[in-house]
Amino acid sequence: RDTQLLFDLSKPGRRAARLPACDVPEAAIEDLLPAGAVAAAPPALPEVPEPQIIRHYLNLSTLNMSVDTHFYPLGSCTMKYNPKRNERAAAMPGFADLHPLQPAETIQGMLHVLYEMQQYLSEISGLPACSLQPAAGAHGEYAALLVAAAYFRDIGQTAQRVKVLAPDNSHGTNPASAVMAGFNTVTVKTRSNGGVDMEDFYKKLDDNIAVFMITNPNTVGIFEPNMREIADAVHAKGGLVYLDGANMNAILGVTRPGDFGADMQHYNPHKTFSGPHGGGGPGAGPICVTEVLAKYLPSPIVVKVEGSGFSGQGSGNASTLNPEPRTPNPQYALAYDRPHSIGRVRSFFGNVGVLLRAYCYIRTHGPDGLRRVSENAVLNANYLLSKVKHILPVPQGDRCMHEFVASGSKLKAERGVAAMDLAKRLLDFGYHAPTVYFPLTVPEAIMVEPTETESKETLDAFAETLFRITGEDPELLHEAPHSTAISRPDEVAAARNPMLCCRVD
Amino acid sequence: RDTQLLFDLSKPGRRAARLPACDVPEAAIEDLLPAGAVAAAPPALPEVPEPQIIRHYLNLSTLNMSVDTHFYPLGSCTMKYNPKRNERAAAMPGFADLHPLQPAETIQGMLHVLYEMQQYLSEISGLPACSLQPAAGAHGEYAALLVAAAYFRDIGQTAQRVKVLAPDNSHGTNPASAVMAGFNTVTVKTRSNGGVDMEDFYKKLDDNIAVFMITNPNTVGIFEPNMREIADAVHAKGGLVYLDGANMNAILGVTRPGDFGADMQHYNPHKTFSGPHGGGGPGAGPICVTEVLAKYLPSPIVVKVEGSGFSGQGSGNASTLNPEPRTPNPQYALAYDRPHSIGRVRSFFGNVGVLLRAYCYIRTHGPDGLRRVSENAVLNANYLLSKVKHILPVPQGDRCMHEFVASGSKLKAERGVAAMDLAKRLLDFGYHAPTVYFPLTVPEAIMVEPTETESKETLDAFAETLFRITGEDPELLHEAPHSTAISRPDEVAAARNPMLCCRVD
Amino acid sequence: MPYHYNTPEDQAEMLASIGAASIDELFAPIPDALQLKRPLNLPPALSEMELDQHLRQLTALNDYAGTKVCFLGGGSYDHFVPSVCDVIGSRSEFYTSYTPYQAEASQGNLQVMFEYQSLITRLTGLDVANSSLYDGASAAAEAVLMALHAGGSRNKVIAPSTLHPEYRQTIATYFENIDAELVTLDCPAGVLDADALAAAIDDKTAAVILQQPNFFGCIEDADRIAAVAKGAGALLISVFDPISLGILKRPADYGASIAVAEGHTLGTPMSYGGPYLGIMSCDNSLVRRMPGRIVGETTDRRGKKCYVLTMQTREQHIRRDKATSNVCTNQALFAVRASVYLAQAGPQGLKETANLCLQKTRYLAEQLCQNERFSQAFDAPTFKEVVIRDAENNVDGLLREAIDAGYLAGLPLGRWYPELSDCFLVAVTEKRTKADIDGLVKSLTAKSVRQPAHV
Amino acid sequence: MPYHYNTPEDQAEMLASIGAASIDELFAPIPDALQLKRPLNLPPALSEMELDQHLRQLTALNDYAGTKVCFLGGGSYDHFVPSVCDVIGSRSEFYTSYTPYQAEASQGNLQVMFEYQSLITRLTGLDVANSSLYDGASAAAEAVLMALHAGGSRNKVIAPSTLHPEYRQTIATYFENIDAELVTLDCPAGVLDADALAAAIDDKTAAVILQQPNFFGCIEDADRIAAVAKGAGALLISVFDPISLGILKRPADYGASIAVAEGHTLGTPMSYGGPYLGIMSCDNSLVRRMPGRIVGETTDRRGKKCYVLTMQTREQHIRRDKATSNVCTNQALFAVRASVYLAQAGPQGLKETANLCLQKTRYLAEQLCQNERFSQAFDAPTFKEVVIRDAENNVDGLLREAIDAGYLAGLPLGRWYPELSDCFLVAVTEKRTKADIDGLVKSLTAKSVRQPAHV
Repeated sequence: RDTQLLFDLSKPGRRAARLPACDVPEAAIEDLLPAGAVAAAPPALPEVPEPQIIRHYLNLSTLNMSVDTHFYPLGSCTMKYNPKRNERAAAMPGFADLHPLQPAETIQGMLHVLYEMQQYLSEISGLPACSLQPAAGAHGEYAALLVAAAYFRDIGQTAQRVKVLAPDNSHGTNPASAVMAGFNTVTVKTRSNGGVDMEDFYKKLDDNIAVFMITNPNTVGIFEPNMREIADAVHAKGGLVYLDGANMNAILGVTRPGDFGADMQHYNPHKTFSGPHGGGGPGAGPICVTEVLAKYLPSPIVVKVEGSGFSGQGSGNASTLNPEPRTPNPQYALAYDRPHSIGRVRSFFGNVGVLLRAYCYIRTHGPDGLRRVSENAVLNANYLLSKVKHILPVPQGDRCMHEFVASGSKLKAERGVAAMDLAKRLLDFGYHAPTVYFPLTVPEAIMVEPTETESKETLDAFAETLFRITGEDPELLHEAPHSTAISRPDEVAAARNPMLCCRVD
Repeated sequence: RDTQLLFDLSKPGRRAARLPACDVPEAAIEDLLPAGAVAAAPPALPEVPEPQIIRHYLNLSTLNMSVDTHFYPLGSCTMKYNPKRNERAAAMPGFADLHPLQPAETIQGMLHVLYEMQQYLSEISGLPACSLQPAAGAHGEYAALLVAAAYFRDIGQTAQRVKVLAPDNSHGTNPASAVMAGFNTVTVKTRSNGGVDMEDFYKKLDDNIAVFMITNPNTVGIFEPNMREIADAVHAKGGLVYLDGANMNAILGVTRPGDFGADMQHYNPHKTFSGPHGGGGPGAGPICVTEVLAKYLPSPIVVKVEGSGFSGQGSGNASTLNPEPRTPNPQYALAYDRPHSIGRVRSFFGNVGVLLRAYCYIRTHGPDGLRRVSENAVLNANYLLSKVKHILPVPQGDRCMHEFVASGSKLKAERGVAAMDLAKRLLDFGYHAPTVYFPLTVPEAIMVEPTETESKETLDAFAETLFRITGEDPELLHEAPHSTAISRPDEVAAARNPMLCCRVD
Repeated sequence: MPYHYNTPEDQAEMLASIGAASIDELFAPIPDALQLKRPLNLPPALSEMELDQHLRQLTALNDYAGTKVCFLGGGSYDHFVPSVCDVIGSRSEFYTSYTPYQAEASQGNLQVMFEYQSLITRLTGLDVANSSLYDGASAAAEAVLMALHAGGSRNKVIAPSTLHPEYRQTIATYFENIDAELVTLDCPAGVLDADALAAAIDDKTAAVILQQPNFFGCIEDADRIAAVAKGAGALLISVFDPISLGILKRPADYGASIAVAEGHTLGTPMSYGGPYLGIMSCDNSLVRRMPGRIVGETTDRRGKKCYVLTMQTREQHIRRDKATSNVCTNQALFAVRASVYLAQAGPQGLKETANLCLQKTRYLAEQLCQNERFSQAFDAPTFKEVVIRDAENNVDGLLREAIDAGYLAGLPLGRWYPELSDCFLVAVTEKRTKADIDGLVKSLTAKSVRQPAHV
Repeated sequence: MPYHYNTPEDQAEMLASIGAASIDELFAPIPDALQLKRPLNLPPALSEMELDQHLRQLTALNDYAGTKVCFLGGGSYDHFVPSVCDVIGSRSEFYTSYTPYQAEASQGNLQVMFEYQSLITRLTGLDVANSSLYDGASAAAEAVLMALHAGGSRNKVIAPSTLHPEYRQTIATYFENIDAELVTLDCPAGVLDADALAAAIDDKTAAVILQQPNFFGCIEDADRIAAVAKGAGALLISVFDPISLGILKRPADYGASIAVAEGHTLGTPMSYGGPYLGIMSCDNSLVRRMPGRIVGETTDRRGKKCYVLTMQTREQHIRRDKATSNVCTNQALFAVRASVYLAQAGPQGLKETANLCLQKTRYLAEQLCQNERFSQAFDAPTFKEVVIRDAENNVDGLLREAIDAGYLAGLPLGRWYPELSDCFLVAVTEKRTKADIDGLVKSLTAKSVRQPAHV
């Protein structure tokens, strides 16, 4: 397979793009622009005809594992199936070709989707106000912490509220976001089931608390046993509870963060609502907050201007072509003038394409369907746990929510096989590796999240493969993978002597 | 990799499609249809959820070589790059969602494309009349032979004109089409360069000739040296000359069949004009004929109703959105009422999607570009010939048009390696195999057509690989391919004991 | 040129290797007198952006099933195309590969074709299927030729007028120069009368070809017709609607020996009539007369199960003038789409789709015929199409006005059936909502001077 | 559910293996009081077909750059998206894969990201690039934070008012709770006055952030501004337009140390503003302060060249509260599209695209300003945008009427610049034809009572 670089395919004079001739009277560039601003030559981009571009990228693509082609039980990432109807929706010119600064009256269909999304996310979280602006989960954390800071500023407690508490098994973005938002972070210990160590929690909880950040279900896939107590204690101290929504896939329609004590949360629509991960992005990070915090949310948000005759519920009773007529006055508007708002954390409205896919997902499932998503995600995870625990111990016990964390420490001690070896060997069998070494609180952690979009047959085959692998010659595993294009890259060398781009010839 | 059958993935109760509830008053099926017509149960289709459907087909797809991913020098098939802009065009709802029996006034944009295609194909062939109806090259041959038959019937020579002559190196469809059209076929010998054996030709040419079918450039990639003489002789005997247009990629804008003596020809737009081959189809088989034969062409054809203000030439001077206004009277119509027409050879208009892609291709290239297609196709073929002839003899000599036929007979005699062995071994290096054992007139034929959309580097690497292979241990080649999912299927067993579908469990 | 690689430097190197002075020299074998000495008279090249804009301008001149509500049928239907069909159908490895002659480089296509054949046999109930033909009409013509070959000296084929007119025209064209006769039976009741068939059939009849549901959407009495055909020693050829098989009996169930269909409805859009998908399925006894490519299961040299093109001795590239047909190309890509369609539908999805067509067609007919101006032309039950008679005999005007109101309302039948020039054919797929139908009815009845019958 | 597999039989088997009586039992760890005892208040489920129809109804309520001619800019532009970008961007193995932490299962993504980084450095002339950030504005904010960290005790950042208002707002938000000050310099001439900058800059200034071409489309005197910044020991951060680099100097050429950009214009449609592509490139000296993922070349255990995510110790999942940034997600899929775009454009294509923008913008300004009502607000040369002043001070009415005439004619500037409430910003990309421009000019001038100046 071709692993030449794009630049290796270049020859001067080749080209793919052909532009039209200029159809307006043309002046020399030098006559239009100051000499100092004009480049002597265009950038040294590669010169490659279209067929080679296609072949280059398609051949590269086959070196990736992906949800569409492989089981991808990557814990904490919710690698569920990405529905094709959602992709079709996002590609519709009536959405894809909208300019972000068009007047509201020209984008009522778009604003309907976004308004409804605000409503849906609020309903699912039990937190009544929503901003769709943040571009990713961590961006949502950051925006929400700015909201908290604005709130404390408003009530005159900025100097007092300096601490953000987060459990030691939390996602790394939590403390990083807190620091960016101007807080100090304090780590709270957790117990072997991933639950907060309440003793340590109370030790660190004091009047300086601004926000307690918690992931629930937590990163070992357990619903925090002391959730209510924690929230009450934080609130009693005048602090706010932030819910990292990475694991919402376990609890849709089952329990709501707003109901179990959260004041703020973000969503990862690319996890929970099936947005494709795109090899690392784009995602989105909408946030929901309590009524009290609503006025601090980023601007703009979508508001309803007046009672609308347009239901937008897509009942089969509508004509397939003729929409309800455009009303003279727009139904939806963007509210920019919100004096308490933290402002904006990015340009334009947000990652609309991701939100649109999430909208399709929620509309495809409805209330019953969303609950069934979580039921089946939890069922699949527990079923796989019931199979895997006979192969690798699962310290958290016999039950989990949407994912679980097995430990390879016994295997390592007895046979010298590390979690990483298992992960790499699984690639040889056509499975993407589970997440390993996270959370750090479980030794030789192997974190598995099957999601609801995998079959019992796939789970059975995966468990069987895992069993087979643990019995293999350790040497075979140390050198795994064997069937992939490359094996065990030297990451230390990469970091020590960074080669971050192709040298110009 | 998964090679389970679709049916193996089925479990009762699983499903992908969900249909809307019926929104009109519903009656029992038995009350609406006669009992004798209604099935007891729907067909035993597999029951598979959407994620598994996607994974099944995508994994299967990776077992194919394709132009988008591999060099595919399959002689006689013109496996050139399939431009992505053409696929985008064919997917435009304004073309894809047209019903074939819409009134002409509602499809003026579509008819413009088809009218222009008739004109373009006539111009490229030098034959003034065109039918776009036939669905494939062989279908075009058949339709054209019916046109010839209608012509001879019209002039009262049906009983006399019974013979269709075709060279022994012609495509198998030629004689098969002739028989279907009611003619007898007579084979004419060819010489080692693929040219017609003129002695044999004159021996078989008599007053019974209806049509002489010729592929030019011929199937060894040589322009027929006696083309003019052959055409004149056939015409002198009252016969017609048919040009099999499979090899038009060599002569676009260089020479025209109508100018070198053809009375009829078909095109393979999926070869010459870059339509994708789709794993075997669809193609299309439009035909062009002389003025004399025009009235016999299949119906309908597109006609221009009146002088049109609408140029449709897509000049950059048009607004990108506002088309020239729809005129009250349509510019184009479908002519059905053509009393001499042979009728129709399929339903509706033709393989419009394929023709639309060809239209895009022709419009992308323009007159200069089309000629450059042929120039580069011929240059690439000659260059590869110049490299290959040192490895495998090329009996036709040092020059070719768009393809050439090497012979593996020396290699077979000396090392016991057959053309098929070479073909199979090339797969191990990521090259699709050339066509082998066609034409039958060249022993151990290896037919190579690189097309114009391959780079010199690719041709160099291919020749190098071929050189390397011819030096390998013959045993290695006899058992090739080694790297593919399967190797050397038992075709004899398949034909002897046909298993043509999956048994119902 | 966006698709070429040869730079002037490359060309010079390549010519040197060839030993030619110029590209023109490579064309020297073409006699000078035969060379074209001028540029082709074609419009100048467009960039991709200009092409795109040009095509957008052209499509703005089209009405289509996205700007008008489509009730057109007659062999092409506005069924829903699930997104998975587009995804698989646009996969590079499927659409840019060639006919799978090289089995090792084509197991993907071959397995999919094998599965497609299997799916089709499950639809038809017959033993085998080929890997597709051009379209429904040419598949019907090929089926008739098969029956003639199988029938020895029998040279007559009977088709009722309820068979799609273009299918009959196609068969007639195929018959023009061979010793065969196509007999068309009139069907004033909108369905074939079995007694009329019995009267027409004889021992020269090789086959009866029956469309079920027929061109008018009506349900034929297939069991009786099959019995008559069988009694005369003729084969029954069924032309079926794949979607209808969610509800209706399979061709094998009523005794068809060959079944053909237009399969675009399985996941491929209407595309102004093509490319489409010709489905063909038959009895085991006829398999070696079947045209087109066939994929079979076998094992490879290591004993692994795999798939190959098989029974190629039927085919033109081996048999030349002794081939069963000249068919070479198939419609593999649409067979892929059809497979995906059937897989995502499953038995229940196909049944529900068929039921929606059935119910909505009935609803439309009932609603429309509440207005005195309109009546159903035939009594026979219909599936997803119905023939409506306009008492005012102004079909063309009516349909033209409907277009202005936003509806492609139906096909005028006078073109094919002069006796039905006051009738039009309306098709209702699962995509049409109650609001669509009510809107059409309102539009068609708006200008009617007569009042509804029941008022 | 179309995406679930668990049939009741499967569920029973699975529960047996788990040792649970029901699925509800699996939720027992959630205290009963915290469980939701009612269905979510969401609309009922739609089938795929209904969803499709619903979305079509919604898009019919939108005007967009396929129903109106789009002259809107201000950071998002209607550039042409070549079909190859869609093909590669919709390839399953690219869009349904995860962040390439597992290098062996992700060499495709990793190599493409490495190539992307290389392409970006060729655009900017700087040493390194990351593998993308969220969008242009947040990339600008991250760049400012980098500069502050690099600047030690320097805590001031200077931005001219010609920097995109939403970029300035974003930076202001990022600054809210940290010890940093954003100083905005007014630019009455539409470009930053180097002398004004010299007056404002001091030894607390960590960076000057300059948009080139600026928000008004005007060309800044980047060389002089860079010299002033450098003279004060501040870094120059460039906010560039990737398309403009077909003609304009690269950020490194005028002395920028960090360059950021909105990259959606490279092959991704406007999509109502997101997801977009945040481009970031910088000097080698700043690489370890750069946020976001970075791919590096290395070798595998067999010595084969390959690619990995590298320098992860900068990142939050290793460093947690010591990370350079909280950024985790990138926009890999759009980095893929941008790579494809740049590959298909090549140097010549980029230059031609930039030139068309330049020429057509000039043509529009000239044509429009022949009418007395309109004038260019600023004298500075512009690239693909221009600020037009309406002498009648009726921008909103003018733009509203233009919509009815079929044009999204421009952005009113009063919202961000009260002093420019009689002005609007017009953008002209390579997609706009002369006919588009002439049409817009005709439409905007149709109702003007004043006559052209030169008549």
